[in-house]
Amino acid sequence: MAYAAGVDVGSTQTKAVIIDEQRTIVSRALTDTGANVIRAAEHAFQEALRSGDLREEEVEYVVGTGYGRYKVTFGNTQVTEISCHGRGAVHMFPKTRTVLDMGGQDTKAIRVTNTGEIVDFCMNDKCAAGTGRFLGAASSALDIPLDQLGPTALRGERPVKISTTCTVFAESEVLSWLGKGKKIEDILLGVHESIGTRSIGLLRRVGIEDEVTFTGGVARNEAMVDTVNRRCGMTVNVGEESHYMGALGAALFALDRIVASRAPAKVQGEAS
Amino acid sequence: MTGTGVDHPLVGRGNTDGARLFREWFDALNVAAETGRASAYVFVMGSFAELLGAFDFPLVFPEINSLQTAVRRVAHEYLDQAEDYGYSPDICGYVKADVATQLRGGEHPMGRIPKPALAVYTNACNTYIKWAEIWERMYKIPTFVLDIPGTRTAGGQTWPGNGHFENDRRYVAGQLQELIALCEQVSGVAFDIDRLRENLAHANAMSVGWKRVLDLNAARPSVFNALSDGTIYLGVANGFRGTRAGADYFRALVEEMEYKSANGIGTLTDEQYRLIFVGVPCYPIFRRFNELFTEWGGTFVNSTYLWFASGGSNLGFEYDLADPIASLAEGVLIGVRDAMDSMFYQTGILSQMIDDYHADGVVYHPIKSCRTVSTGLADSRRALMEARDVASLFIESDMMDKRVVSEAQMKNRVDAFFEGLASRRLQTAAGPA
Amino acid sequence: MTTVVFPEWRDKPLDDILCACRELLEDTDYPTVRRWREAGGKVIGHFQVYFPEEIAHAAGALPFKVRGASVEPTQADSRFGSYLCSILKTSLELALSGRVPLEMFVTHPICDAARNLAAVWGRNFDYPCQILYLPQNATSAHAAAYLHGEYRRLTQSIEQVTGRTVDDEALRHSIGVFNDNRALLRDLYRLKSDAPWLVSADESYVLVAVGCLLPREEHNDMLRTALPLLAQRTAQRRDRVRVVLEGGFCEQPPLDLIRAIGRSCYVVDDDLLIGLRWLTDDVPLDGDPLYRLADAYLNRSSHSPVQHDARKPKAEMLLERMRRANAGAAIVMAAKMCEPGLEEQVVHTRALDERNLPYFVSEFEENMTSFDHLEIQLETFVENLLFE
Amino acid sequence: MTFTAGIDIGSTYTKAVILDRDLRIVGRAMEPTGFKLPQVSERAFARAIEAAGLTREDIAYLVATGFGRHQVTLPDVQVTDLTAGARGAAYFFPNTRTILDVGGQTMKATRVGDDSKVKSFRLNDKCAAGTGAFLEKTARYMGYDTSEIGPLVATSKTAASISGVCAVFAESEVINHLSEGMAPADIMHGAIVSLVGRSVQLMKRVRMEPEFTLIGGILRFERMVDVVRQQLSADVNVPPGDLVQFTAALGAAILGQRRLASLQASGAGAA
Repeated sequence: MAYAAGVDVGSTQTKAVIIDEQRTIVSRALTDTGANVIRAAEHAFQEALRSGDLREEEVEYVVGTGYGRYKVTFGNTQVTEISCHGRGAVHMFPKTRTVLDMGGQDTKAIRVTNTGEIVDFCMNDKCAAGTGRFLGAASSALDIPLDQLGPTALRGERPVKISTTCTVFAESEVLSWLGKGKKIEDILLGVHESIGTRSIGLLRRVGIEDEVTFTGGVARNEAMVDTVNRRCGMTVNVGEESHYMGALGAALFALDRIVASRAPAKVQGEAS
Repeated sequence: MTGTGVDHPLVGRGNTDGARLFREWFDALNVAAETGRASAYVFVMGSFAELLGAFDFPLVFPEINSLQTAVRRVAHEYLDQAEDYGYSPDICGYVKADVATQLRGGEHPMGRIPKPALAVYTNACNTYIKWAEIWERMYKIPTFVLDIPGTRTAGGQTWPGNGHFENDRRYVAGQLQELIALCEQVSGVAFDIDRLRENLAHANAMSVGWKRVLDLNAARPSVFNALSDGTIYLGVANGFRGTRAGADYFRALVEEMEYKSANGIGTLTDEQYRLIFVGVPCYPIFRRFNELFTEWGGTFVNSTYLWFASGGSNLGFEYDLADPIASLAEGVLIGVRDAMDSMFYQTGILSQMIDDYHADGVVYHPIKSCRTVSTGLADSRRALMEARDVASLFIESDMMDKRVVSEAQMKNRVDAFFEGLASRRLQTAAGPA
Repeated sequence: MTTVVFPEWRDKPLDDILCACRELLEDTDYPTVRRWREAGGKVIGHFQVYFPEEIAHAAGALPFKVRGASVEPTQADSRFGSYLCSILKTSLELALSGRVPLEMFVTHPICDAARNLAAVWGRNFDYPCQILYLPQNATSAHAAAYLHGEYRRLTQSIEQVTGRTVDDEALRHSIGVFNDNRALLRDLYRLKSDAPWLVSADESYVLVAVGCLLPREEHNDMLRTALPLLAQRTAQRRDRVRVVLEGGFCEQPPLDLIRAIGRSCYVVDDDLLIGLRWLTDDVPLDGDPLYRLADAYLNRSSHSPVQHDARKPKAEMLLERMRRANAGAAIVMAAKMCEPGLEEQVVHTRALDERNLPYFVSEFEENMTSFDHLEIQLETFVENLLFE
Repeated sequence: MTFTAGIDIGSTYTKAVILDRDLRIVGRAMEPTGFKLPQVSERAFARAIEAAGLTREDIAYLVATGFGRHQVTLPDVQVTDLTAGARGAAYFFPNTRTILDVGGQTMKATRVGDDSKVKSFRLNDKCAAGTGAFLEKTARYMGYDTSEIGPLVATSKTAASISGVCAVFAESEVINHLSEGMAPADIMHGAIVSLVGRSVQLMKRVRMEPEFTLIGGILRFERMVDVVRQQLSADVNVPPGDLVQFTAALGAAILGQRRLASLQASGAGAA
């Protein structure tokens, strides 16, 4: 029995996923990336091995992805998180044609084929405006834990207009609304709306095609999902594994390589 | 950057000669500056080199000076100086690098740049107009904007013989007469139509050669990289337009490219993917940017930059030497419109080019500095993607300002783009499932 | 066509008129345009800055000034890149979102972004989308003849859209209507300059700006009613700095920003919506009206950062405007990402520095909602002019 | 009735200063700002009066400044912290011509005349790459507390290059540096150099002239001052000790004295 692993080194968190030949997830792990990227990658991988009760040599192939993908020193190859999120999303929701991934410092819109190949993608270019980090700023400004932002925002009725594009300044703008006596619910709803607007802009660039799957850590935020649903005019897929989607995709690519290595003919034409 | 393993005197000659000519050109400018010889400032989209050459003006292309500061990795010093002077970080980096060059009395990594006695430009880029106003104020020199009415509406391109075109030609020809009078006045040289004729003849030769070179790159493997090598050829096309040296260079370049295509000699890159580039190169990391693609076996077979920045030489247009002024007006109209109207019909041309050059993908590189080439690229890309099943990549950065060039971000996108191309290829290899 | 599209102000006291204008200006459903269409009228959209609206008017259409809006460009965003002014996106958004249906769109190359807008617009809509190439070589002996020809071409394409031919009489009539309008606007600006305490910056702005949304006859009626009422006001003069506001030729600052400026300064002249006031005196009604219009554009026109004319050196134009309005300071604004506007800022601030004239320089965006940043700077500017 | 007060309601702290007619500081107080601006300014004011051993009636004129100046109920007049900061800086260093004020959220450069009136000023645009927040994010990212930044960079010899296009994007640069084994101290140093680079650019925008005076919370980091000196290749003034925190409040109180003088001259009572 061969196993494949994917390690997704993001700017804030590092995730590892191990799958078996049936493509079922046998274990996963999550750790903060922190200062030492290489150690974070190893740590996440070892965690996954432990919780899957596996030995390192049982894992035949490891694919690194995410910003720190080249820091996955034990990885056999690297694949960008763009490809991985596309692949993972289609694996979880086979009808997926558009993927919205909202991460720490960038938001990606990805259009994929029925087999998870990338047709087109767009990302925020200029700065981190309107990324998941925006929520982090709001949470520290209002001193509300991240997982409470969504529920609170859902109680909002009249969203305030967040005009700043700078993720860091979001903090002070949130405070100034508070100073003007706005309800926290409405401020948070405003924050979600402003992120929603930007991500829909990206989605439109690649073209919003049914079904849309929402991945990345932020996908666990109900209010964000609700905003995206309203803006897309459809119900987007959100999986339990949303924040593991990149690592899962990487693991699937790893399994491909294992299979390919058994049938050499298929490797032809692959450029990497 | 090219020249291949093949050891033949022809191969790579265009790059060596091009580099040499380019260097000689700047040396001449340096001499002009040292001897206090005033020059004519012109722009790549409609330089009137054929006409100005007839008045012995040394030609200065501020756009090329500016991009050279980026290629030589000192652009940020020039940009900072202009921004300290008051120019916004959001405006054209070419303008700012030139302002700094002027403030430094012409000091430039390629040598000293002479002051302008005259600036001649078109409305092909409206920023040209604001730019020239700066010299107007700095040096109190005459500047002449030759107003070129572009195409008025999509699908409304007009050609010689068409009534509207002939009206525009009359308008342009009329302005050319005014320009000639101004040149005589500034240079003290009397206009000699036979010298113009001679320059037009050289321009014709260059134009024919340039088009041939571009066409030859449809070969597999492609005979030059449109982004790296192409930019060298472009330098000559601008700096030596309307001169014998320029004409000879392109004759020789045709010879080289014909030899390479006849013998199946390509670029250094092991050609896996044929790409078309849309926009302006990323000069702050010029070499590295190209490597991000060649590392994956991607090579650029053509580039919109090679059309709009060559003043229409790409069209193979030939002046009618029997009627120089009217024909110059015609050439200017056709050439400049080819650049300024691109947003109208770019999609169609790209679609055609995908077939002619067997391209696997299109790389869009809109930049902060230039609204002329960047505004609407996202929309024309959308149109192309609807019309054609072709991979495309959209990365924004700048051609001068490394503050908005994040290599890490860029590599991430380029890698994903090639991962997509690779899996596309596997799909087609696997055939219809 | 005799439809009344803006009755809300009629037979109302001044404050209600101003309120009606403000509401119309801030209504992103464009009720006046809707009413005009419901009555069967055609609408010709033209992008800022200058457009010979007389021609569209003479052809029986409503010339609609496309000048951005305070809407989220959720659809237009995907048509453009990151480094672009807001007005271009929100203008296209108006059309993409169906807020303002048009029969024809005309842009003119005041900047490279605005020129490309015609192609983008044309790819998204199937009605005629054109570029009007106004001459950038204003001093050429051939400019007038060329522009005359362009106006003739424009007239023909507008005739095709409205199905009504434009004869000289109709055109002269329209020129008359617009002459009246420009005269009334000049009166308003004279009042701004002579007695700024009688009309605040934002009040004067809304009175002018609704002109972009109305048949000029209605705008004229409203101004004829409002101007005397303003003059009769009894507000008293305050201790404020007299400033000229420069930088509103294309993208418009949000009304709240203009109000904020008006709170601390007397804005005695500006270039807001300069396109409506481009022609600085009456267009003669004799001779070939199209030629008269062309000649007026070249020889009886205001300055702006987006027209090149050696006879109008930019810095001198601002200083002249300040002299005429007897202003002691200038507010030099520019829209974010606006190439010509930002370049002009340098010219202006340098010229003001040389003459040691106080100025306040800043960037704005039509959709900005928080002004803390700007108000701090504005207050600092004023404090240091007034105190001690 | 010759005392004036200045209250500076900043985004993090609210400060109050009481001056006598000879511009001697007779009392001052500082409070964390929080959300209830009127209350906090009241509290700071009361404590400053108490410290001065005075009563409310002794204060003839009160000037408010800082971002919360309009939310305060007490004052006779409000001025911005640029105007107040300029007066405060001139109080410490009369020859000040250019002032750099770097706070957590904003960065301000001001050029003043010999009358210490503001001649020209610039604020950073709405991007955090040029503010103290940029430093704090970088530190936090490497697992250091804001208070540790100073000591940390003190140990650095060379500065890592950080372009700082965006405070958040900068993190990916930090990741790279760290994984290339670069010392956190040098990375922090690099962040400071990049921040100072932006400040100096802002100072050039106001056509800076010496003497230069630095104010604002950022002065917690001694290294920052050194780097500014290096990049300006000129000396810079820094207000003494913790008084730097009170620069704007002090300037406000000084303006109060000026106003009071002219009011009493014109025979009118306090406005």
